[in-house]
Amino acid sequence: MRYSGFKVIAEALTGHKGWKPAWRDPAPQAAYDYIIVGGGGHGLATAYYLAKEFQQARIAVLEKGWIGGGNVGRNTTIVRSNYLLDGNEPFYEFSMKLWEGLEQDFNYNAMVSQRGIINLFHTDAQRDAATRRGNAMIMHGADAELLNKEQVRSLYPFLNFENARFPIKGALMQRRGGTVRHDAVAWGYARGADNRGVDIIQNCDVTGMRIENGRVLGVETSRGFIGAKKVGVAVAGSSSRVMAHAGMRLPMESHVLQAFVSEGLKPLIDGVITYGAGHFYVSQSDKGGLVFGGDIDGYNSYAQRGNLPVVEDVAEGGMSLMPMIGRARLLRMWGGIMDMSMDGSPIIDKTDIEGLYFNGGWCYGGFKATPASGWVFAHLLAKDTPHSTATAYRFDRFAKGLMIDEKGQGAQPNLH
Amino acid sequence: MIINHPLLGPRDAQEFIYLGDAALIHRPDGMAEGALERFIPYTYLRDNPAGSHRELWYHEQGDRSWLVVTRNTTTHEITAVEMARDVARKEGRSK
Amino acid sequence: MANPLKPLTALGNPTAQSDTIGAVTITENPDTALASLASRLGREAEVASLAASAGVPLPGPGRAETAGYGAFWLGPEQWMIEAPFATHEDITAVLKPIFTDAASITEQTDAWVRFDITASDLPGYFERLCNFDMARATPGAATRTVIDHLGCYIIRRSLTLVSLLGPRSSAHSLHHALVTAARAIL
Amino acid sequence: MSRISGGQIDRSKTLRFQFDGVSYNGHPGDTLASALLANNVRLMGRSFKYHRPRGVMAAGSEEPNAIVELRSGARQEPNTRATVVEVFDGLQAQSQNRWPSLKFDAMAINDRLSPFFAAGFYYKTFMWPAAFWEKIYEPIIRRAAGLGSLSKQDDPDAYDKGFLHCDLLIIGAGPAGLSAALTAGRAGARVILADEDFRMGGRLNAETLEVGGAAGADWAAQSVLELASLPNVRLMTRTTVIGAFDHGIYSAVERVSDHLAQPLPGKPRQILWRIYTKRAILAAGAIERPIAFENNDRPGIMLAGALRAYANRWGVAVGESVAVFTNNDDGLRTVADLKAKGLNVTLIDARQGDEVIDSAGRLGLKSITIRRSNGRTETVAVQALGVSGGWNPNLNIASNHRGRPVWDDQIAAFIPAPESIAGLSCVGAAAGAFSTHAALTMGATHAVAALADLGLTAHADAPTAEDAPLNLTPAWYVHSGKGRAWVDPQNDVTVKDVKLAKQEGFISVEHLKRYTTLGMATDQGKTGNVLGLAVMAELTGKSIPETGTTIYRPPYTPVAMGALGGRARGEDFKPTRQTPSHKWATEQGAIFVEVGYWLRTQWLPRKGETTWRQSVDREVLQTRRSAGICDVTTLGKIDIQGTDAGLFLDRVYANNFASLAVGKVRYGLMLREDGMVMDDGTTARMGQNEYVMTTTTANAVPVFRHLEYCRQVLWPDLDVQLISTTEAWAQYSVAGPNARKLLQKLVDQDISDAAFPYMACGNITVQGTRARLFRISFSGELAYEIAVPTRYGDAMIRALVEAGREFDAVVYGTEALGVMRVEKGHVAGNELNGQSSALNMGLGKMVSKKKDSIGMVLSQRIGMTAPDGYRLVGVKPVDPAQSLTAGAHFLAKGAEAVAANDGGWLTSVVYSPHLGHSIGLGYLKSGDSRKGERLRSVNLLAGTDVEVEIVSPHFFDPEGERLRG
Repeated sequence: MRYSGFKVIAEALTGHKGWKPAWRDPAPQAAYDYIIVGGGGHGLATAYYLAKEFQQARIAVLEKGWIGGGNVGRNTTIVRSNYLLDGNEPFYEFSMKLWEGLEQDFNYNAMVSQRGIINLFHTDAQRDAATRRGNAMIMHGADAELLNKEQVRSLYPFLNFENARFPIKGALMQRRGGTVRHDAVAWGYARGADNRGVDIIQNCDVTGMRIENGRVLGVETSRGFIGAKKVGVAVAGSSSRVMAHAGMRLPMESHVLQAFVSEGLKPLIDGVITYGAGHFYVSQSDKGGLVFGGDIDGYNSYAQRGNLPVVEDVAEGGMSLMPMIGRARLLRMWGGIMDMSMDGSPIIDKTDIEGLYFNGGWCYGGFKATPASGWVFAHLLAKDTPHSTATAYRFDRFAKGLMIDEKGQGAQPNLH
Repeated sequence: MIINHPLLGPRDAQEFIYLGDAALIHRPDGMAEGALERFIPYTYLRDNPAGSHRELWYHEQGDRSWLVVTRNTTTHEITAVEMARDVARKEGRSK
Repeated sequence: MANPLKPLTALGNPTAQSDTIGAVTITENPDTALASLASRLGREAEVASLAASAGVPLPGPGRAETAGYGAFWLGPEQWMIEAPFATHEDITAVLKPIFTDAASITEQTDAWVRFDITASDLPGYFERLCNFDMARATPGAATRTVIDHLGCYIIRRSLTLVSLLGPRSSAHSLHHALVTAARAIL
Repeated sequence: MSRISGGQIDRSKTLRFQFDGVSYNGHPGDTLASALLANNVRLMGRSFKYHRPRGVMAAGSEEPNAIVELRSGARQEPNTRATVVEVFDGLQAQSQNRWPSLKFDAMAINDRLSPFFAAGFYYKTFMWPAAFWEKIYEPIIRRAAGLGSLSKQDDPDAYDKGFLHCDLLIIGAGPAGLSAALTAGRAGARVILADEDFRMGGRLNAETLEVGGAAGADWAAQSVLELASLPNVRLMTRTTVIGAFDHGIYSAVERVSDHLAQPLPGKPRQILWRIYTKRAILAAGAIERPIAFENNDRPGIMLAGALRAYANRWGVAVGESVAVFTNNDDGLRTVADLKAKGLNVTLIDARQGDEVIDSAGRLGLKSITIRRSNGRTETVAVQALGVSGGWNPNLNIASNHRGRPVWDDQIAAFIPAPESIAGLSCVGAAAGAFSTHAALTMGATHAVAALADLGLTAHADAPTAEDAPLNLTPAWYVHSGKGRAWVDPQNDVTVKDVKLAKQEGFISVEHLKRYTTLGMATDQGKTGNVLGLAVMAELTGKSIPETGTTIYRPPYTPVAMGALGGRARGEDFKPTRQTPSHKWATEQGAIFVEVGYWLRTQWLPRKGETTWRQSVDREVLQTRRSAGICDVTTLGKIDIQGTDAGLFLDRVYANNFASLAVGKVRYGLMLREDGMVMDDGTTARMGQNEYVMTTTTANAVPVFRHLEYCRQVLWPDLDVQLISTTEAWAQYSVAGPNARKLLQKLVDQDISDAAFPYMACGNITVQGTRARLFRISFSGELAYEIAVPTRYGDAMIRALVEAGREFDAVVYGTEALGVMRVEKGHVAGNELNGQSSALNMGLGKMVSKKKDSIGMVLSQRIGMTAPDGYRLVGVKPVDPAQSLTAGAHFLAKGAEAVAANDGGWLTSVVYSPHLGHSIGLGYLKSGDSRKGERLRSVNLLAGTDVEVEIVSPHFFDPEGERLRG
């Protein structure tokens, strides 16, 4: 069923009787050509592009809970392509271009909204780094602008320009950055994939992998064995757990990242603001809530909940940057499990096991990457060669000393 | 979280800095044959279990002891806290 | 020789500053010399006996003591030794001969600003400052804590007197925090 | 008349307040909601989506409808529940999310168009043409969305944080909580009793029930008096426990000043408490839930328990003719109490098959339509309707650790799973035990058990009280009628929306919630969630527990950002570290710059200098010409002692240190285990087993942590002791041809080149004061760093300046320091970026392969040793008149500005007054073999494109003759 304004009106006048389920609820078949493990944004996008762009095939997405229940449903909805390093920027810019045509492509309004993102800087060294980054972005085909203090003030006059401990000196801006309605991304891809025959199987936990002489034959699940020619794993925070079924250890730790939303407020903040002197970034949703976040809690966790110190750290950053939010109320906090890699950048690669492919290590940059991640992972699964924008996302980069370390923090996941 | 420091008793985890898997204790010998092959997994690969995890915490806002904390990563329950120096010695580290 | 250098207190004055807000009095104390003392590996027993004979207390974790010298525990086999500044300005020169090469001794006098705090309700005051259970802290309790992002040592000298040692370069920030909290409980 | 007899308000005092500009009277003890109801005001707000007229639904913090903007100006406080606001003299409140007025809200058109605004409609449209989303649709949606508004002014109030410790935290001071507190308090335990209300007693204040023969409210007051007399008990009213965190840590917000016009001087508005507990008891009571029927959202329709509470606690009759629609005996209690107050009460008991099927009254309830079990329908004129669909245990906090509540058929509600949070037990209504007797006894016995865990003995003895069962027959929504029946009133989620979600496959509770926004409003579904779940269960033919449950995340009620931020705002965001010369520099009018928490002198303008460049050029030139003084105290200093200290340094530094002689200093390069450069600095050997290491300002703390890691975790048997001495010493650099002459005037020892050669160090005295001297140079000049105990730092800078007068010595700041280090090609922050190896920095040869050191092995990986990798180079503009920009990238002449042609970037740029032009350092691919090459330095952000020549990074005195002079 195709969605449209006309359809909405027609249904409204006929009591909404005609709406069909957004996706089917099929029972798993005995075998598929491709099994995607993980019904999150990346897994669903992979299935969608695999079916739409690459080939007609029997494809299933296996989700242990309900689709979109992972990080795609618990993030701060920011999209941007303001990366520094050659290994990353082409990929994220590819993702940004996919965002820009996404809704018409999958016929679902995910509210892709390019209201601009600014990263504030507070020292000369930060300004120099922003200049280096902005130039790298433009050379990779992205947009970037360096704003001075007054330009920042004209955008956001309520920031603390008066008595700030770390005065605002300017910002790096990407006007094409913005936010996307996160749940809608999962649902849109799920619906689009389902329309193209992909079986989306919920409440189906992968409990093992059947591997014989170096080749994957399928997966053991809570709903029985399901055969597959190729298995692609895209399970973010559960990566280590799932890949352990294949006997693999990963360059990865799982950490909790908390995010927060305030009560609904009349429009205050148009775009996305990232503080350069504290752990705080914020945007305002179309519903009116201030959506904000900060740093990860910093210890390995699968608990999907965090602790107070980070909550307070984020609020301190927010109050220092924009003291006008003092009387806004924090409504809800939640935690997502981040697949924090050893250099802060993802891995999209084959494994040593034939037919087994891996996609993970997104740290807390996974949401903005969703479309490109799905596309390039589908490309890898279908063609067995990496997509041109993802050639650096290899397992062996650590052995070779080719880390993609945007923050320059080295082999410590909780610092990325 | 609360870390029950072997010498100081219960302390808020906020006083500590987290490093990671206590397997880092077993640093390979850089002068040995094939050191590179050993350093790569040592530096980059982790078990990352959902469950009991032995991990290194540093009491930066305290007595500057490094501790080995055994903590469940799904419940955050802490079942053991030891001085990292004692653990390292017990596990064969010396000079 | 020209005029000797004139010292300033951590708050930047020739003499110590004292502020009384309600029942709280915060007094800067520049008159204590400090040195850290750490046993060399395997010399712990030796250090203990040398300390005992020299009147240098070596209290256990979380504790402070005063014998001839004052001292509080810093970490495993490491203590902070206190002595009157007037007589011990060069405190390491005094301590090193006592402990010879059995201990590592380092001057710490000016690494810290010390505030002596008296209050009728010390627990009610400190609960606004740091995560330290003053109500359960007996005289002689000493520990590291954090006040407004600053790592401090807190020593309960008596039921009404607490010494707070904070990083000297942040003396003004720490003092500001102490005064602000005192006003808040007026 | 809406005030009736009784209640816990002080009628002897009258308070004036305003709502939407109209003045009303209230009394101490009133909430804004009770006072407005007492003034016959039922309309208090509008719903989020359809802008339906709304009034009070509840009498507590679960209120979804009566939310207002409180106060004005910078203190304006959006989305405030009228049901928890204490009336004070001069209180101002405005209705919100309506235009032009509450009575006539133009946006109410949405209600007429509601069929078009069904759940999730926006996912299906607004997609064509693509450009219209940002330009047209979204701006309209954003303007329409949101509830109240912020002032956009800085919050003028202060907030505090604090830390509390106790044996037992009791959350909620109703009968169960009070009983637990009395039991534990009498036993001498350290107890904290916290309640969000300004009056303890919980439901007892709203009931006519008896406890121990006395009126319940009186028993509560007596109990509070006794508890207040116990020194081991802390009573905290106006204090909401917002969440349970790990290991017995709870967080609470105390509203110190919200019941006042504004905080008293020096006092915070609120305090965020972090409570460290050994055990905790959740006695948060239960929250009543509605039964959904057509038009069940009109002002005047509220929860039956709330209707009763307004009558009993606040002496307010919402109307003279009222009705009660219930499926349980608690509803009958409302009937009885209201009748006793002399009101006409109509009972609709769902258990008899009677139902309310519709209501009328646009801005306030006028009548309800009832269908009796015999099918007869009647319309009854009432001003208020109390609805009771049963009670949900208030298990919010107990599910903070994501433990799933379990279903209890007896009360048709979820109760907390046992041990859902370690150390927390739930009692009374919060545990599903609804009678007063059960609350009192359970509170006492659980307190006894909690204390027993801690080795304390207590005795449970609870007073007598009613022990009536609820006798509930589940009834969730009235099936008749095509109209809308509200499940989540604030977000306008109706039974129809739940049906549509089911029809479209959004059946999982999380999908239902996200698709319809059920439970996402400011009340977080406290009244609506279970109802929505029940509707979905019925539609899917599953049981409610099979359908699922929603667990609650902190905070229990929304918390002001200010409270979470505390005092850390503005200049107090982080501490400020001052250098020993700060006082002197301030007197001199120095310009300061933030370096981490430090404030350092950036430059020192002299009279007549109008630009920073004039000052910095002068500082550089005069230093190189004669002498310059710089405060370098901020560099980290770590005292390293022990018989293995030398060996230790060999392990943590990439270059050799074992051979360093006593009295000598050496430059050290420190790597991370991944082979990248972590930090650099000098280490001086002050004695046989005594070293002083310096680190960069930025890395002082991480390096110290790393050294402790190496000595405790990696090599536990090395005899090494560490302590930071960064703050203990005031350290000044004295550089320039006259540095020695200048210093010699102050120090008591001979520092001639023979006595104190390049890279020497030692203990000396300055006019009798103990000092340390290091002959090291960052500027490339003959230079020393001299350190005195910090208290003499101020005197020392003054002495140096005085001694330097005859040489016209300058004091220079970080800018001049930066110029001189770039002129010398020394790496600093912009090059030490964590992404660079020793090889990148041109220091590859320093990494010794003859010994094992941190990072040595991994620095040999092929990717890090490739010849086409980045190398540090010097850069100068071909045309000296042109200036360079740090961050600009290198491109070959004629090359297009695309990534494929990107050769590297400029890391640091300064103006060299000696060379008379801009110079820079940069990382260039294969840079070490490209000296003399001409490239372009391009900054696309500013549109600049400068032809540059690649040169040696050593712009000034490359042979280093000056520093040995």
